[in-house]
This record gives sequence, C-alpha cells and structure tokens, in this order.
Amino acid sequence: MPNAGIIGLTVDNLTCRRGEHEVFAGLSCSVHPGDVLYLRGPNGAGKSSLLRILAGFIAPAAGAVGWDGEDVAVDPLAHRSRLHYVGHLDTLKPVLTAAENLSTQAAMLEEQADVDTALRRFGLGNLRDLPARFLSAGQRRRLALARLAAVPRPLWLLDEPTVALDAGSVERLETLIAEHRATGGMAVIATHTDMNLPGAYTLELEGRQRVAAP
Amino acid sequence: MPNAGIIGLTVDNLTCRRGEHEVFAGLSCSVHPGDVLYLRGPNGAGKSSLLRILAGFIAPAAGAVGWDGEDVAVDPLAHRSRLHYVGHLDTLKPVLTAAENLSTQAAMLEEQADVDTALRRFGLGNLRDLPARFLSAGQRRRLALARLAAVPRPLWLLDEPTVALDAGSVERLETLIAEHRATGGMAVIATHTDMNLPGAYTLELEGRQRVAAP
Amino acid sequence: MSGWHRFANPTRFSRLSARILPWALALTIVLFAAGLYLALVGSPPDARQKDTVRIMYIHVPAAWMALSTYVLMAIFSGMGFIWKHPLADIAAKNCAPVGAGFTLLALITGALWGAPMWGTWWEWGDARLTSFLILFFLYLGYIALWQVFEDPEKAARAAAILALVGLINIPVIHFSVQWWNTLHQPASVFRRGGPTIDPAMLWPLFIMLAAFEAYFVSVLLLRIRAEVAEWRVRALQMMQAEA
Amino acid sequence: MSPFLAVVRRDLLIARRQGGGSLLAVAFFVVVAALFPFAVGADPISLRQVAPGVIWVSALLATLLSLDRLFQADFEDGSLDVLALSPQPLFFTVLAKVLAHWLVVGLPLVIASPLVGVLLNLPVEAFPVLVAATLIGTPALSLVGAIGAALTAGIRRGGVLVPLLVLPLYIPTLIFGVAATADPAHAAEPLMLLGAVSLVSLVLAPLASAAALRLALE
Amino acid sequence: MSPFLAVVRRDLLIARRQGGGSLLAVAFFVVVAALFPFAVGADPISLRQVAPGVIWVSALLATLLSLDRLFQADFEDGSLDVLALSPQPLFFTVLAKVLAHWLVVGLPLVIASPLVGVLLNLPVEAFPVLVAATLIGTPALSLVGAIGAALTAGIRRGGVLVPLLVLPLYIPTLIFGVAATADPAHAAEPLMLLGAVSLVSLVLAPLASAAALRLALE
Ligand code: HEM
Ligand SMILES: Nc1ncnc2c1ncn2[C@@H]1O[C@H](COP(=O)(O)OP(=O)(O)OP(=O)(O)O)[C@@H](O)[C@H]1O
Ligand SMILES: Nc1ncnc2c1ncn2[C@@H]1O[C@H](COP(=O)(O)OP(=O)(O)OP(=O)(O)O)[C@@H](O)[C@H]1O
Ligand SMILES: [Mg+2]
Ligand SMILES: [Mg+2]
Repeated sequence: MPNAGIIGLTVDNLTCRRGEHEVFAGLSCSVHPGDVLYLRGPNGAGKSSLLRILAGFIAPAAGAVGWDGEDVAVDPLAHRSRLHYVGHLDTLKPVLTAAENLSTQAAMLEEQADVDTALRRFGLGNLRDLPARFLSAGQRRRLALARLAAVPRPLWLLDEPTVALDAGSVERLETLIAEHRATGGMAVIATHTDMNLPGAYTLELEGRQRVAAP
Repeated sequence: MPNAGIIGLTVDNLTCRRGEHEVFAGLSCSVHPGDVLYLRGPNGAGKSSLLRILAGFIAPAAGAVGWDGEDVAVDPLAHRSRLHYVGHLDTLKPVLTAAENLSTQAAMLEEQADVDTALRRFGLGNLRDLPARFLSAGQRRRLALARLAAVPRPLWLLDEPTVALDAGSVERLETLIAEHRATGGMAVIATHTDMNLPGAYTLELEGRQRVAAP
Repeated sequence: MSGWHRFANPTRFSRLSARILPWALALTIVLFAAGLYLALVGSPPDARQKDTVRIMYIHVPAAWMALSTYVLMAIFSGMGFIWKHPLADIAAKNCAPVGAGFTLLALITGALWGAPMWGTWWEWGDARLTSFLILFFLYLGYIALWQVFEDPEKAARAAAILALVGLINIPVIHFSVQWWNTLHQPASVFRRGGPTIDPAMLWPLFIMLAAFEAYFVSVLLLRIRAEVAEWRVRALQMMQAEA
Repeated sequence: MSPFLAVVRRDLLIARRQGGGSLLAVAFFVVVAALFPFAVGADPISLRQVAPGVIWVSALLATLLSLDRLFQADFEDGSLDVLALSPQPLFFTVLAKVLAHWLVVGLPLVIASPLVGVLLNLPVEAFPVLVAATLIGTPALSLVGAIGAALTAGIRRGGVLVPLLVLPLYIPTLIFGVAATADPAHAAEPLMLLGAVSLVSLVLAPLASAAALRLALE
Repeated sequence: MSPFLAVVRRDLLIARRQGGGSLLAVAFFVVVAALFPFAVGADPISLRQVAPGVIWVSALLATLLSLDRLFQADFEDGSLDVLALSPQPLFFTVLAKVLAHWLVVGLPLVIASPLVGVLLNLPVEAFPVLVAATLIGTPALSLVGAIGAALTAGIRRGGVLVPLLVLPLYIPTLIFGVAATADPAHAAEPLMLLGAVSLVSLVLAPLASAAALRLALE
C-alpha cells in the first residue's frame, strides 16, 4: 500500500506482466518533488512498460502506484490530469502546422497555454507554420516535447526523450527539466544515453531492481 | 559528373530541395570500399534527406550520385539492388513473428538468406517466434537491423541506427559494420551519438559542408 | 487481475464440472432418444402440415437455444468484464461457437421447412428470418473479435463489450413477429395466455428442448475443460522457460 | 475552451486540412445511390419502391467507410495517449470525436439526402420526412459505428473487421429509417423510435467505446 | 524464390496471420447484400430486379474497403522502402501485391457470389454468368483500386482527388458487370467488355500505382 503522508509518486511492490511473460516483479521506489529518476536496463527490461503503468495506461498485475500517499487507481482522472507522458510515437498530425499541433494538444490538456513560447524554447519558432509532415526526425521529437513547456504538470514520464535530438536540443531539454525540478516538478526518464541532470537517481531494471544513489 | 574510374559511391555537387526550402547545396564527397562516412549536423540539416537521395528515393534538385563512376540515375534498379537502407521506421509487421518478419524481407531482397544466424547476431535468437507486436523498442530496432546481416549488399545507408539500442546491441552493430568493411563494404551513417568505428570520416552538414579527416 | 494464470492451480471448477459432466452427457442421450422417438414416431402428424411438422421438433428448440445462448454469453461476458474472472471469459468465449451452431441449425431447418410451407426457402421481407440471420452475424463478429486479439485478456474484454452491446438485438428478434407483418408465425408457446399448441405436440417439443439444453451444458463444460487444460499446460511451459 | 470543445475543434481542423472528408462521404453516398437506376432500370415505379431502402443503405455505408479510422489514426501516432491525459472522462472525449465525425460526415449526408431522393424518384411528400429521419438517425450511425472503431483501434488493419461488428447493430436504425421514409403519412411512430435509438446510443455508445479504447491504451 | 513470389507470399502470410482477410471480405459482401433486401423490404420480383446491382455494389464495396490500406500500411511502417529495394521494377512489386489482394479478397468474392445470388433470388440461369462476370471483373476492381490506394499512401499530395478519381473509374466495371448479370441471355458482349477493362487495368494500373508510390517514397 502506498504510504500515507509521503509527498510525490510512490511505487509499491509492483509486478508487470505482458501476455504470459512476467516482465518485472516486486518493484518499489518513490519520486519526490524535485527528483529525477532514470530508468535503465537492457532492451526488453520493462522500462517502457513501467512508464505506461505509472501513467495509468496499463493496470499492474500486482502492487500499486500512489500519489501523495493515495492509490492512483482511486481517482484515475485526477492522476491522468497531473502528468505528461512522452513516448516513442510523435503524437503529431502531419497535415497540421507545428503551431497547430501544439496548440490543439495543449487545448485538450489545459484551458490556457502559451504555445509560442514553448515552440521557441525548443528552437521551433521559425518552423511554426510548417506542416508537421515536412519536419525532420529531431524537429518532430522537439515538437512532441514542446507540450512539456506549454502545459505545466507536476509529473513527467519520458520514454527515451533524447532520441533523434541534436546536442543543442538535448541541452534545451535538460534546462527545461532543471526548471521543472526547481518548481517542485518530478520526472521519470527511460534512457540508454547519458543526460546531464545533477542529482538524478537511477533504477536499474532486469532482475536486480535496486535504486542507485545519484 | 561522377568521375569515371573511381570505385565506390561518389556524390557530386549535390543540391537538395524540400518544398521551397533549399536544405543543402553543392555537396560533394565520396565513399570507397571499406569506408564509413558519418553524417552529422543539427536537426533539419538534411542528413535523412541525403540518405534518401543516396538510396535513389528522392531525386536531387541538382548534381548527381555515382557508383563506380557511373550516374546511378542511368540504371536505378541496379543501384537499388546494391544497397540497404535502414531508416527511422521499423519495417516490421506486428502480426508476423520476428523470424517471419526477417525472412519475408530477405526473400524480397535476395534469393537466399540465413535468417537464423542474422537473428542470433542481434541477440534475438530466443525471440524468433514472438510476434513483432510484443517486442520492445530496442528489440524492434535490432530486428530491423538484422536484415543487414541476413542479405549481403555492399552499400549500407543507416539513419540513426543506434536509437533505442542498449550498450550491448550497439557493440553488436559495431562488430557487424567492422566485418562489413573488412569485406569491402561501405556505410553512410547519420547519427547524433558516438559510435566506435575506427577510421570513419565525418561529413558535417548545415552551411559548412566539409569532410573532416578521421 | 492477472486472471489467466490462476489456472496453474486446481480450481473448484474442475472438480464441480467433473461431477456434473457424466450426468449431463447421460441426460443428453436419454432425452434425445426419447424426444426423437416421440417427435418422429409418437406424435401425430399435423392436420395441415402432414409430416413436415416434425421439422418443428428440431427447428423450434434450436431457435430458442440460439437466442438463450446469446443471452447467456452476454451474462458471462458481463461477469468476466466486471469481476475479471477468467472462467467467465472462457465460458463466454465457448458459448459463441455452440450458439452459432444452433443459429445455423435453426436457419437451415427453417429454410427446409419453409420450402414446403411457404413455397420459398428464404424470404427477405420477413423480419424474423432476417433478424435471425443478423444474430448469426453477431456471433461471427464476436468470434472474429476473439481471433484478432493476440492477448487473451484484451480479447476477452473487447468481446465482452461487443456481446453486451449486441444484446440489444435479442428483443428485436423475439418481437419482430409482433412488430412487423411476417410470414413466420407468432409465438405460440411462450406467450401471454398460455400455449396454443396441442399438448400431443407440446410434450415432445419440451422433451427435445430439454435434450438440447442438456447437450448444450455438456458441450460447454467439455469445451471449457479443454481450454482450461490448454492454459494450464501453457502456464507450466512458461514457468519452465523462465526458471 | 473546455477540453470537450478542444477535441471537437481539433478533429474538425484535421478534417478540413486533410480535405475531402465530407466530400468523400457525400460522393460515396450519391454514387452508391445513383447506381440503382442502372440496376433496377429507369422504371419510375419500381425505382420509387426501392428508393427509401437504397437511400438508407447508402447513408449507412458512407458513414461506415469514413468511420473505420476514427480512433485508429490517433492510436497509431500516439495521440490517443494525449487524449487520455485530458482532464475529462474518456466518455466525453469519445463523444467529442463522434460529434466532430457527425459534423463532417453525418450532417452533409442529411443535406445531400434530398438530392439522392430526386435521383431515385422519391415522392415529393416524402422529402421533409427524409430530411427529418436522416437528421434523427445519422447520429445513431456515427455513435454505434464508434463502438466498432474503438474495438479495433489497437489492431492494425482491424478496420476490416468494423463492418462485420457494426452492421448488425445498424439494423434497428435501418428498419425505422426506412419505415419512416417509405410511408411519410405514418412517419411519427418510426421517427420516434429512431429518436429512441439515437438517444440510447448517445449513452451506451460512448460508454462502450471508452471501455474499448482503454484496451488500445495498454 | 523470385522477388515477385516473395512479395505475394508475404502478403498472403500477413493476411492469414491478421486473421480472416478473406472471411471478413466475404462476410462484408454477404452482410451488405443482406442489408438491401432488408431495407427494400421486398417481394421476390423487385428483389430479383435489384439483385445484379446489389451484388455488384456489394462486391465493389468489399474490395474498396479492404484495399484502402493496401500500400498505406507498408508506407507507415517503412516496409515500402524495403519493397523499393527489391531487385525488380516497382511495376511487378505492385502487381504482386495486387495479385495477393485478389487472392485474399477477390477470389473468395467470386466463390461467394452464388450464395448471394441465392439469397437475392437471382434466377438460376444467371448463376454461371454471375460467376464468370465476377471472375473477370474483380481483378479490375483490385487493380483500379490499387491506384487509389497508392495515391492515398502518398496522401501527402493526394487529398480530395482519390475518391473522385477511383469511384468514376469503377463505373465501367459496374455497368458491364451489372449488364452481364442482369441479362444472362446476352451476356457475351458485356463479358467481353468486362474482360477488356480488366486487361487494360492490368497494364495501366500497376504503371500508375508505381508512379504514385514513387511520390510516397520521397
Ligand atoms: C429460415 C427460416 C426460419 C427462421 C430463421 C426461423 C427462426 C425462428 C426463430 C428465431 C424462432 C424463435 C422465436 C422466439 O422464441 O422468439 C422460431 C420459432 C418458431 N418457428 Fe421458425 N424460422 C424459420 C422458418 C420457420 C417455418 C418455415 C416455420 C413453419 C411454418 C416455422 C415455425 C416456427 C414455430 C412454430 C416456432 C415457435 C414459435 C413460438 O412458439 O415462439 N419457422 N423460428
Ligand atoms: N516540403 C518542405 N518544405 C519546407 N521544408 C521542408 C520540406 N520538407 C522537408 N523540409 C525541411 O528539410 C530539412 C531536412 O530534413 P532532414 O530530415 O533531412 O533533416 P535531418 O538532418 O535528418 O534532421 P534530424 O537530425 O532531425 O533527423 C528540415 O529542416 C525540414 O524541415
Ligand atoms: N504480449 C506479450 N507477450 C510476451 N512478451 C511481451 C508481450 N508484450 C511485451 N512483451 C515483452 O515485454 C518486455 C518489456 O518491454 P518494454 O517495451 O517495457 O521494454 P523496454 O525496457 O522499454 O525496452 P527498450 O529498451 O527496448 O525500449 C519485452 O521483453 C517484450 O518482448
Ligand atoms: Mg522502451
Ligand atoms: Mg533525420
């Protein structure tokens, strides 16, 4: 059971099963305001699966995910309203322009959003009116990430966010995450590459589930 | 004009235009047997576009691509039969098993192919009968790359091949590329991360197109 | 929640079904023997229909079973969906082919009966006939949906949604005879004011219905046991593979 | 702007940019219906007899063809994840998408229905009823179709399955729609029943679709 | 195995694994055909009159529905790139994919057509002609549909044009198909014309589709 009184995200004795295959079991950890948790492990270790469980998309086979001490399954809508999930897919409509893509997403997530600032933060200012089908791989990725900047939410779940990003864009993302942490935000990041996020914790998946100190 | 007598791939004064936007212009370089050429540059510099031009998928706005001194536009079919292109998309059918995915691809590319060895080279031996829809991001990527090992072709065009791969898989890929080079193969690789391929050349895109020595 | 794995353990169901099965099978044989004898030999030929009336003893129970099997399938689906009980899912899944079989049987016997009675095998304008064909398609859609999902837990939930939504068609079929003018005769047994059929025909009909019912129970139990066994083997294999 | 309106607006914008959503549905509706004079022969009497049925089957198929990618497109590019994180129950998200679909496809069909009536020699007195019936009935077509679309959203090429799942569920709408159009003098009862079908669908279809979509999110 | 056969085999394998490609097309064919009499609500005479039209419209729709993702699926997962690197001209790759599609969808429709004929009260003497006509005509449906499918794959440009292009192209097949089926005594001429349509499509459709696919490759 998630412990009462704890602030932030708690993962309690979680088991994940896909099909008949048990991906991981008995996983526990917690993420507090300002924390960043890396998920690491070889391909197929269950990083993406864990992120989807944390987002509430998959029900865990056993165990629970908690927020501020309460099981998120109690009020799934409240949980989904407090998090961002950026996965492998780019969530873009090729016929809409970059600005339209971001503003329609933001409008679905939140009443108000500052789309242009968010675009500029990811260096997409001069591409705002280009249809998304013309964007390069890294530009698409940046556009998908831009909703983190457009709509403030406390919990970010990022699945290999640096994929296809050039060095400058990775830095932009790191800056954004740093600001997010400074305002009490949390992030769980599955990644195979190194990012520059001081003080991040690491959860190694595959058999030896343990939290390594930063 | 591609120069007669030169062995391998030659790029002569190439211009790429997407829509009304000129992505790069006046680009020249060449790749000889055993060479690896990195394409580097920020997002949107034109790395993916260049790879698709080299594959014959896009016609260049100006300039030419040559093979053994002859313009590849003369016999596009011959050119397409001599190269592998591995892009961002995973080219997998979710309903087919890993082995079926690879063997159907190989059969379309070549009469004979050793599918099982290729799977094992990428550590997919025990996943061979799992439908591709169940594979993790890195497992899918490895399966897409496995056709490099299954069907021998002299020219490899790889667009960010290390994306989603864990460290072990990156090493496997590096070994494969090394063997490919040893038998006179060539590779052009667009990437944002570092790979361990000794003696590789680098082509920096965006404004200053120049070939840096290894 | 991780239901399909619970089959690794022996369940109450196995013991219970093992006890019921012999009785159900015996009952099926006895009732079919008695019912068929009464239907084919013991009951009088109809004044108007002569011996073709004997098709009724197959057609009517088959039609009733087709409808009630669908309802049962929907109930199982609802139970599986709400309580996530895998046994309910498996039961619902295995109702479908049996129910589709009943539907097909009713369709074929109805068509065979229609040829001498109405002078046509099939009549499109007839709401009862067509809506019954629709029931057959509903069964097919349900079976197809199970097929296209790789993950049985997902398939079970998707199919349950379809079964529950399709439930709406059942009253349409049953009341179609009242709502539209049809060739097909209206309800003559299960109606307000009691049956209008001669008791000499009613009894064989009821015995045949009971025979169909017993047959259904037997087949359903056999199918469920087979599938449970299959899952148990799969679970064991998985455990060995992971060890 | 509420999340509900945001979803509607988004889908309308995409439909407008993609071009031809409405045009395709209407063209399909008219072409299928226009085929029948060829088949039945131009004899006005028999044409008039089949007209209501042909109109409704064409409308139904036009809806169906445009529906099969309603959720699949969002599933395939990951947008479904974003939709699921919207601060409103999935029920309303589904409803918003269906509303947008009806505005893009259903409403144009209603507007085009008199044209098809003319092509098929429908008696003049049936026209007001035809418009009323399609106006009341097409929402049910979009709503019920959404169930099929949602059930197959997570399956690649599941779209082929949609007709088999959905067509049986369309039967009541078809029956009442045809009944109203064929006998305009006594249209009140079938129109009411048509309204009842639409109302029931309005509650049940988003419920069923939302449950089905949760499967696609896994 | 030649690359041509490899492509055919691959598409057949996918269809089999995806489950029910043929079954679904046939089910759709039968369900749609079953809708018409339901809607037309018919005495056998007028049913018999509409039967040829209904059969052909249903066959057309069943083909159309299963076709629209013929190339798009390959485009979206990148397989089109692999197909393009096959050591045979794109023309034959397209032809192989269309052949596989016809084997999965067209042929079963031919086989199922007598069943639909029975359901729709088609006169007995029309059955051989019906089978012959569908056998000759369905390849044209697959081939012409492939053009639309190829254009949709590169929808980056296609847009509104696709339905407006493909639906009119289907009209000759429909007219000759219906003509042959409706008047079996004088079927020779429409059957020949139907064959001509299929033959012309056999050359032109892969050519046009291959050109359209090259756009999708860019
Ligand atoms: C293909 C053709 C036919 C089909 C699809 C069909 C379908 C059905 C169905 C679905 C029922 C069950 C109704 C309910 O319980 O709500 C039924 C019952 C019955 N059918 Fe048919 N039928 C067909 C042909 C015929 C013919 C030709 C006859 C005789 C003239 C006939 C006589 C009956 C009778 C007597 C009942 C029992 C009615 C009652 O007591 O409820 N059917 N049929
Ligand atoms: N039709 C078009 N109109 C205008 N610009 C276009 C069009 N098509 C592509 N572009 C632009 O062409 C450029 C080249 O994109 P390309 O995918 O080749 O870049 P890349 O170097 O591979 O980038 P990345 O590192 O993000 O993968 C991008 O800036 C893109 O926005
Ligand atoms: N239905 C299923 N049946 C069997 N195995 C499955 C099923 N679905 C997923 N898996 C397996 O679950 C494991 C977890 O996959 P997941 O995508 O979470 O891994 P990951 O850690 O994100 O890997 P990557 O680094 O490659 O992204 C994989 O090994 C995958 O093959
Ligand atoms: Mg992953
Ligand atoms: Mg790129």
